[in-house]
Amino acid sequence: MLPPVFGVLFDGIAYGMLLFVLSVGLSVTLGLMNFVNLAHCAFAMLGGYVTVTLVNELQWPFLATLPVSFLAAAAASVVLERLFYRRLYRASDLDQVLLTIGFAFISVAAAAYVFGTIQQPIQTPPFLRGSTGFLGLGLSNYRMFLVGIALVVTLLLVAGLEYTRFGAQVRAAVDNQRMARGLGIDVDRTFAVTFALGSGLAGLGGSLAIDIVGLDPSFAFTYLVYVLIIVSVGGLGSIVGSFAAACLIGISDVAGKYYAPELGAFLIYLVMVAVLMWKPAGLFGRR
Amino acid sequence: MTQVTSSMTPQAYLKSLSRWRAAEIVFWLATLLPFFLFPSYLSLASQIALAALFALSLDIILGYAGVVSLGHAAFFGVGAYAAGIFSKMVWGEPLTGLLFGATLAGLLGYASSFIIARFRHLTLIMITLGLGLLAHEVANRAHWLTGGSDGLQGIEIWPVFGLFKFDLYGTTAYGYSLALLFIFFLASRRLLNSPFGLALRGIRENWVRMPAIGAERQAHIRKAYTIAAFMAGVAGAALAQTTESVSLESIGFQRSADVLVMLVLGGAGRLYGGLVGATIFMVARDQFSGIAPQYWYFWIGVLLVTVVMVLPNGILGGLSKLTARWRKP
Amino acid sequence: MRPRRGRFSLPRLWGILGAKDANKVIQGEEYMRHSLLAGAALLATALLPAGAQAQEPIRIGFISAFSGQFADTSAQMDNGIKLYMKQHGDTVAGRKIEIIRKDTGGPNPDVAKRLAQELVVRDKADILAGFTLTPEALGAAGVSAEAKKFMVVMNAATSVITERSPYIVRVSLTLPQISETAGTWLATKGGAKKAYTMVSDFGPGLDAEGAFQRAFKAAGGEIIGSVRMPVANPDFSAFIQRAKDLNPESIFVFVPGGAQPAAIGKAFAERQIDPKKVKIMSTGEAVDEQAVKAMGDLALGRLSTWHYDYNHKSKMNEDFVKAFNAEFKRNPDFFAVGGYDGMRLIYEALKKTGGKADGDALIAAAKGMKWESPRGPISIDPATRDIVQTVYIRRVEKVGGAIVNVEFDKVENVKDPTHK
Amino acid sequence: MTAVALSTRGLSKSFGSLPVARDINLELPVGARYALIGPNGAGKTTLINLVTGMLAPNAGQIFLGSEDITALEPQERVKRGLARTFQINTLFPGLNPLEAVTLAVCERRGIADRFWQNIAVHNEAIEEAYEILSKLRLGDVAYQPTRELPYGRQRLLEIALALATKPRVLLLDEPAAGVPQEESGDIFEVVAGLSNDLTLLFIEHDMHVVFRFASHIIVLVGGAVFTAGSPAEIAADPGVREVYLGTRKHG
Amino acid sequence: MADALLTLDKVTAGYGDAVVLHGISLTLPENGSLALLGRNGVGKSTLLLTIMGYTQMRGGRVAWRGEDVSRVAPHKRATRGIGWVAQEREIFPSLTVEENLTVAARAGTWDLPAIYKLFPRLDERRRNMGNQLSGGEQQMLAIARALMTNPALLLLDEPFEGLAPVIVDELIHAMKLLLSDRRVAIILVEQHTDIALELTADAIVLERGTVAHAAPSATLAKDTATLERLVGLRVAATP
Repeated sequence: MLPPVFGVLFDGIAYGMLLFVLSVGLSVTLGLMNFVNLAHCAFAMLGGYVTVTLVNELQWPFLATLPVSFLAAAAASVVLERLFYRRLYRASDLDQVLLTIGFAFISVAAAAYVFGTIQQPIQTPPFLRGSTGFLGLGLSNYRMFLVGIALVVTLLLVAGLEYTRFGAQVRAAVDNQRMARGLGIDVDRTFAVTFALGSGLAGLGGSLAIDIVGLDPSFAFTYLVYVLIIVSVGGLGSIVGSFAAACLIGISDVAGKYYAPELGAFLIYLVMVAVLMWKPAGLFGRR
Repeated sequence: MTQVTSSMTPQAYLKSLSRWRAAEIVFWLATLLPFFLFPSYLSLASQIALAALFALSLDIILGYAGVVSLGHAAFFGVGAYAAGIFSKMVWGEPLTGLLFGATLAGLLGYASSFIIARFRHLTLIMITLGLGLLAHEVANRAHWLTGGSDGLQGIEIWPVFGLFKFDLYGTTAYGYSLALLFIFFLASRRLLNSPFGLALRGIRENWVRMPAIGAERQAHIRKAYTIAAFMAGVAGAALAQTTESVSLESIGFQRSADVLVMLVLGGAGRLYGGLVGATIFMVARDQFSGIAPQYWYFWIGVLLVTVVMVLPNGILGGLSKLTARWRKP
Repeated sequence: MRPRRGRFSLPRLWGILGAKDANKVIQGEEYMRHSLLAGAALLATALLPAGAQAQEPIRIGFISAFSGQFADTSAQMDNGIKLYMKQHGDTVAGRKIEIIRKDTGGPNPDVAKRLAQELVVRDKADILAGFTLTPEALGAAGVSAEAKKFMVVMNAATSVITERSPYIVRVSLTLPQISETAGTWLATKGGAKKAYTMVSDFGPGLDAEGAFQRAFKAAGGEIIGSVRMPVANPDFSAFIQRAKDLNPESIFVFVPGGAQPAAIGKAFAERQIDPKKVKIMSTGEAVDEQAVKAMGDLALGRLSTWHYDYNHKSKMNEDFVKAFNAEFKRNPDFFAVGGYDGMRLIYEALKKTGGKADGDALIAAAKGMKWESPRGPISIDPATRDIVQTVYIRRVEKVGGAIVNVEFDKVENVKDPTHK
Repeated sequence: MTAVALSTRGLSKSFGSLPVARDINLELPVGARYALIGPNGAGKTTLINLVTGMLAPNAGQIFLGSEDITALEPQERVKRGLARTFQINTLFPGLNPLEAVTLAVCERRGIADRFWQNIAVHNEAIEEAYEILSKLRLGDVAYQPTRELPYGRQRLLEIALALATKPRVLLLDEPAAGVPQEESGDIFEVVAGLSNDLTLLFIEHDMHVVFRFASHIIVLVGGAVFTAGSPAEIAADPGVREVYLGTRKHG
Repeated sequence: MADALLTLDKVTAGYGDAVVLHGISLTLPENGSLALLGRNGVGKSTLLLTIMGYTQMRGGRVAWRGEDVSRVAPHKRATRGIGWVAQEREIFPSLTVEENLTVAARAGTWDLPAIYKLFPRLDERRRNMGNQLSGGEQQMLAIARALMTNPALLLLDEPFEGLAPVIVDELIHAMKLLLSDRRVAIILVEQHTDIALELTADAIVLERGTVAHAAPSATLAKDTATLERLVGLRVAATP
């Protein structure tokens, strides 16, 4: 029999994993391309609505919608990148902020228009509902699924970045853009693909988030703050950093609420400020 | 307008930089127009003036000292709550309440400046964001003092100078807000034309060089941050007084983000950027939301995207670039 | 069968792009079209004051959070208003009714106050209405008092609101009304002697907590613990675990509507707190239609006290729900019924005054008014101008394959307990 | 014996395992004109960064006159009379030369935090700034934004900014870097014309310039002082020639 | 005459406002080898960077096999056959040795076995991260990495700088193999004049961004006076 603290840890990690999937894409794009994309959660929201529509309108199985939401968000991001973002890579941070906040605004209104302002309910398949007993702990099936997906995403990302030539090219471009170009690597294309990947992951995160935190048009802003916290605490451009930050924030949020509910709402902000004051570049930051 | 020539003495030249331009005088005269042209829009005008003052305060740290803050509403909110609580606990006299609120905001700004001045870039943004969210949470938790999410109740403000009651038409409110905006605009204008303003521009232009010319850049930033917090406190306090209400929104993330958007939209680092940005943003929001209460975000978004693509560096920044190109064929 | 609630359709996509042949006008679409046209001529024309008209209509300023996190509440309230006007025409006592909608963007009392001022001063509004959120109502209350304008609160549920202006009347609910009933019922008929309370840490949550605990203890129950959860709180698992550690006989829950009800419901299931064994009592938001749908079977057995549900059994409600669905492709909720009853009150009061729309006349007409609402019989307390209504005790059950709230007990003529 | 303006004792610094400064001992007499030369990567700029406090040494001390300044912040060293210029222009692109130099003068005079006074009332500071600009032949472009100035003028402004701090010791990091040869002479003419009380240390690659303007040369190789001496001694030193010509013996 | 591999015609270039190169012209035939000499700061590295396309061209043109590539992006020049070994080596620190080699590799005679044969030390350290290498190994890796792109021209920026003599010898050995066997052209920037002249067929001496002297390497090696004047320390020639 395990004491409840393990349940708390598990819930914290599971919640962290959700934040991880939502934010790792932004960490990558912000870290690699130095582009402040405040519309990141709009891509997540798009993914969420794709899943809701497919499940509720077309009776698709939940799991089958996940790759679609990934692709939809990735495709949308490529369009935006081509038409708008690319022109602002060299612009000031503030211009990037204004542009991407503009897109976030547009996404919120468009979602309200197309899907209504209503909370979108989602029925996950039966095997993801309820919980499974494990040494006296009731582990939520969906949360186990989340942890599983996050681990798979992490493994795929890490493997993709560590063991493929494309991954090596991305790392090379991040290490030293000039040298990478000098060896014939098309850095712009590499970054565009990375950007699409990051946004696609956000879309996936959006789909996964519905069951835990719901989905309505304000999603694009509500989770922006959490995503920014993960990214900055983890350190820009670091997958492992995002992973660690997500665990840290998830666990401290859940544990804080469990052991000191009076501090519940303060804790993640305090953790963030403390981490950044200790390590201004984040846990795994390069600079 | 004075022409800058190389034959001017340096003193005369520097003096000419702070001379009032015709366009500025026209701008300020135009701020009086709502009294005559749009008497039914005075409440909105008053809130625009206060948003402009708030944006101006952000401009001092962001536009001039390069400190990007996503938590500036903390000072706005502290000013608002302090002024509101002051009216309940002490008396309803507006100017003393204003001073109380602003001073408290300034003190808080001074205290937090010791943290702020040590960081730059994303870290700074996130730390300001974190401190802002903490301030919001404190206000939420202190129900007994702030009224929590219901907002602060029971604010009653006496007539300004014992003469001008805050009326339904917003005449007094606009007069009060406009006067505050003008006073603090003059102060900011003086500040930015002062040696200190030059030092702030130096920090913005080159963070690395400042210590190499013997400048205490952290001390400068602390001072600027305190002044900006004070001004934000004035704006917040005045909003609390003119509307006789304060809510958590006045200290929330949304307000921090909005003021940043307003300033960047108008053009940061241009003194008038916050004023122009606040006016355009607030008028657009009022109009769009009057037409499409649910979907006005869409049009605000389109506005922002268009401005960025057409006029980089904000409306004033983009316009000045366009006119420069036009003058130089 | 009720139509599904999906809102995705090609015409809608065309509409957003401004295409003329968007052939289906659904809720809100006309705004969009208008705004497209007006986007161009924005500043030039819109700022000019509206010219006075010969036949003055009665203007109702509808102030609410149409955008932002609480947008759906206003959308539903607006639906209720629209439905009432569709059914009863837009003319009362010979005067046309005109609705002017204003968005506060959220719980902004300063914005609400300004909008109320502008409505009164510029748009010559006769009546203020709407207010899904308490701060909005409180912000506008001063204007109502000063300008002597009739003000109808169609949702905001904090008790004190009606005391802020003698011209305010409320047609929705007060939280103490609901939660006190919950406390009393649970300790008596509900058969629970010990309860744990979980509320969101903000004004309404504290109101609910206070009223429930007071009533529960007064009826002989014991509160074994309580927790206040942050308002911005996406993940409830830790709080549920705390509750579970105490192994309570019953739990009282208050969370605001939106994303949280389903989240906390699922969290109960994940922590293996079974509503069939532990009495989980809450106010109606926590088991609203979307939340119950999202929870599915996990919601079965959840208890709640509430004043309205689309499953309420009455002829009037069946007609109401049917008409509502025909119009808006979704079920009404308490926001919708608030808007609907609010319009009913306004119409009836205007009939009584013969079209006179000044605050004194309207509030006099409204005091003591009684009528049959889709939620059952309701009246306006002449002393407090607050709503008096039946509070239903419901349980989530499966009825013909659908998971719904079923009313199985009720307390009639409940007043707000906090007004003296 | 002349007074020492700037000296270091055992100054060492390494980045990770890579030593960039090894046990450097310098002594610059008041009024001296020292050149610092050495191959690429020898640690010349690093030495300037260490002395001015932009890098913290791992070991060793730095003295300005007789005062140990090792622990001081860069700006405090500047206030005590130690100024530098940068190899890559580190200017204020949006300020004009008059504003930039006036700023530096105000900082020195301790009036840079006066936010309530118009800058124009500080006549003396402005005059002083303008004098410095005139001395550096920047008077005619004093009102043009820095970013629009020709590159050579920007290099002069680098020096003007440093002079505005009224230094006793001035470290110039390739003052003529990136400037066409014709103009680089002008820059060094200006440098040569500076007051004799000012102690100068400059990095420069152009040997014509070094031999013409330096009274003393320090050769830095691999982070350590390879040798030091008068121009004649250095020119005759076979070791130095090897460093520069690379005539190494095989086998 | 067949098109030369690389032609620079009156190239003027620099960074931002700073103009470093003034009207440089040179021609390099297929499989040619050129030493680029001159003191510090005369623009030798800048010339290599200009050939790669990293600097701002103010005038003139760069032609590759007869085609004007002055406006072609650096990565496209690289894929057309220019390999660049940067002065600071610029090994990717988060890639292993082998990844550094394969990250931008293109098919051709140079592949991993060939590289490991040329630099056996790299074979031993193939699993190490790029930043765990000694200076000499980094230099080998930088050259090998450029070779893996199978370039027709290799730009080498001070490859022997700061290396221990034994490593330098090893590198020189490899360079000689490279030049004799594999038919690749090189431009070699080097402060070790004697090595540079020994390895190359032709030489150019830069001074203040212009070509001060051009001669076959063997001739220049004997011309001590010119070397002293342009590369050495003696300044007697100047008034």
